[in-house]
Amino acid sequence: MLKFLKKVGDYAGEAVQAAKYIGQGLSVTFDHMQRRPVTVQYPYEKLIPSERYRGRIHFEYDKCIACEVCVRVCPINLPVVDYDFNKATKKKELKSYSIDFGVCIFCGNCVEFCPTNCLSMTEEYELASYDRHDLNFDSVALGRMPYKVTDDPMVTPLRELAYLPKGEMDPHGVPDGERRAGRRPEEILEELEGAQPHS
Amino acid sequence: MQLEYFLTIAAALFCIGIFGLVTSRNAIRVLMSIELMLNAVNLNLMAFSNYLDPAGVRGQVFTVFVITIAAAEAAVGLAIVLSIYRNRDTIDMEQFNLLKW
Amino acid sequence: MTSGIDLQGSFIRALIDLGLSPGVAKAIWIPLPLLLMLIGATIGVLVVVWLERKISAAAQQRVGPEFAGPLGTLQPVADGVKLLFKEDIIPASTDPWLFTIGPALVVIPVFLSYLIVPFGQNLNITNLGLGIFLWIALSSIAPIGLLMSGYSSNNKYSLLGGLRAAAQSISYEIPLALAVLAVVMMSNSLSTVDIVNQQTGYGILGWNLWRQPLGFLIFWIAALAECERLPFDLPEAEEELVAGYQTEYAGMRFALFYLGSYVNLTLSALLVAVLYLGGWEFPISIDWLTGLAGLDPATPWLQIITAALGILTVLFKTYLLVFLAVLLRWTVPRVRIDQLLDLGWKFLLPVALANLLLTAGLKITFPAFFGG
Amino acid sequence: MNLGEGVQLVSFGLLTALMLGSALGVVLAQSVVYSAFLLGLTFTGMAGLYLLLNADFVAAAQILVYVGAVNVLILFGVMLVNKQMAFEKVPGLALRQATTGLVCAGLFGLLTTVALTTPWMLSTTTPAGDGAIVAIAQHLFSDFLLPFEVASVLLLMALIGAIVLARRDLLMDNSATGLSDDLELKLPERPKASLSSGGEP
Repeated sequence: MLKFLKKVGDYAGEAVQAAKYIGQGLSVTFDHMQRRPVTVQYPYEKLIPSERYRGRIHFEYDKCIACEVCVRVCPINLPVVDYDFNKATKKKELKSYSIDFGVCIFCGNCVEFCPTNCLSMTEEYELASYDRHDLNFDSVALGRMPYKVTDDPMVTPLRELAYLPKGEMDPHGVPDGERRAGRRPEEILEELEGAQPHS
Repeated sequence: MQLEYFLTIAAALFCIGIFGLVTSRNAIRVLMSIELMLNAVNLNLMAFSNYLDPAGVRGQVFTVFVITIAAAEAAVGLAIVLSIYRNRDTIDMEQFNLLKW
Repeated sequence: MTSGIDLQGSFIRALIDLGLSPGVAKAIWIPLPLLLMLIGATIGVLVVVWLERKISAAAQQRVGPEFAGPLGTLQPVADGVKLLFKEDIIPASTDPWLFTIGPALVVIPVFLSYLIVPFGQNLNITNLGLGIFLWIALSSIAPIGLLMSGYSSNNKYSLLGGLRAAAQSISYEIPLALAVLAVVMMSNSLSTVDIVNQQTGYGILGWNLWRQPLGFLIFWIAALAECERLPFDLPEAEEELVAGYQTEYAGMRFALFYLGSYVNLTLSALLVAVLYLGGWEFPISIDWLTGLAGLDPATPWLQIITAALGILTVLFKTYLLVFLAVLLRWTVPRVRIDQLLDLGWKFLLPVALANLLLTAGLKITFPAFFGG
Repeated sequence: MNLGEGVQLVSFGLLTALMLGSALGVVLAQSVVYSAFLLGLTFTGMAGLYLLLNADFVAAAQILVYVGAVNVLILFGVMLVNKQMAFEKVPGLALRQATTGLVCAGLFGLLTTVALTTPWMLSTTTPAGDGAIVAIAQHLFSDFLLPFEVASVLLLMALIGAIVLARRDLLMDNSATGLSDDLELKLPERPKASLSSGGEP
């Protein structure tokens, strides 16, 4: 009997505990309601990608020496490099170059390893198309200059949280020239150089 | 609107129930037929309650009892049908001859 | 206790004064409250849908609907219009009759249940003696419609969803009815008006919430489960069952399910307000206030103010409860089906029975506080 | 005849047609699922007839218990044993059905004659109406107390019996040690797969 009563008591205790936890959860949810919404009204407003953003890859045809390093460092050997070997000059001549962005994982290895810097990351991320074969960019498509969010007259560019001025939480209505919080990369670089002038 | 109308309807429902009870080969339909018969009886009780004993409502009390029993009957009946189905893999009334020699 | 404003009486009297016979006057009156309630319920649903989307958005640090109308208030209307104009699809190997009747069977009982919701002493469609029992009876029809649409969709997810919905509905009907029974026992009447009247007179202190805290919790949990709201939305759990019994539905038929679920939520919140939160009773007793001000409660303008305040109070309580339901939705994770049935049969049912026994005991011991 | 009586008569006719039609459907429909849904319609029509007989409490109870519980239970049963199969042919089935039909028709005739010829002692007191709930409760706790208690015991028995019957067989091996203090009703159930394979352990 006593054992049974203890069981009932334990069960009731657990029920109360559960109710307490649900109450705590409710208070957390309720607390979220007074936070600032993080919504970006996408087609009308766009976030400015950061400097290191790894978007669509830009390719400069004339710089390429068809060394195929990009293919070797690519995790899936994605870039397609087509060249002829010119016997006279003993150099490879690039015929075509393409990357399929439906398969690319945007790891940036090819950009990192390219000996002539003919590959670079852009801040372009809107690659949607009606046909997945359109995602296979040839050297012409890869060579197009990326569009910039800040240049589009239809779009209100918004700064990301890390790029807002000090104390500012809402990207709306922040003037363009306003300085971001913290030091800029070039300032850090300058400081470093100033600290070690001999190296 | 007379007592006889309701009694006739109840009789018709009862006869439909009996017909279904005897002719159905699906065990679940037999259960449904039993429910129909119980409902016919209920209708009789309610009609008598309204026309012969409107103040005492004894017929209604009895109907409440019948509804209670019908719920119990349906639960047990379905449990039996389910266990027969598990054992014999059919719900054909003609195949339920376990107790026949 | 004021009888409050009597719309029906004054309307019929006005028509009789116009030279109509009493029978005709009554016949003209009958459809009016029904129509009003239908419109009211639909508008209530629009408001609830908007609130749900806005509160959900706020809880997730989003904005929510914003462009359709001021603050997105027209968004539910836009949704409804979209569903109305969508193509009416009946998938090939379904059973077209059952497929069509199913959603209607889910919605109609819910709307019928509005018959018994009181907004004031005389501000309801009918003051049935059957009252709250009618709601319990009507709400038990819905699982048939769910089973019907689940079966007729000819889709395993639909069938599983329908069976789950029926099992859940039946399991939680019992604690729900037991919780209601405890309230009914205290007020000696099934009529919703009597239940509210029994709570009036002492402002917030007289509400059933203080006398039936356990019953309130049981009722609210069971009502959420009956509405298939989120901690208990297993019949349409999208991670496991695609959309349960709604999987094959589109357009108008889907809109019926959608409407039904939100009307049901509003109705449950209304009934919680009526059963446990004093219905149209203001937190401070109006009778006491008017007595303090030395006003006659029969003054016409005072009666109108009281009636309007009553309606507003009911609505405020209802939407507060809806708010709580939405908040719960984003707080509590979905339970598993066995946990759901465990909660219903092994926790709520014994607790509801104990609550009923306790109420009966208290009623005999303290008849003054627990309705002699 | 005034307005109210006309409405009553029309709704009586409609409800009767609905109820008898769906009852016939229950018995004659080809698919069991249809008959199960039609059964719900029959129950609803019956509740409507109860309303016409001034018994709104019993009508609501009818909806709650029959439509909400019994019919859903039957539907569950139909869907749990949902096996598409044609029954084996049995000789003389048509003859049996015809005989049953005749007997039923005869029984209907008999019952109708009795109902129509018996001089009923109609009471003229006004029906209890809304007071019926109170009257029923008073009956239940005074002169019908014993049946009430017996019915509750029966319901409990039916509840336990239905669970025991419908449950899969229990594996009793580990309970053979005898009744200990901690014995809970947590005996492991035999998994369903071993049942369908037909092997007896």
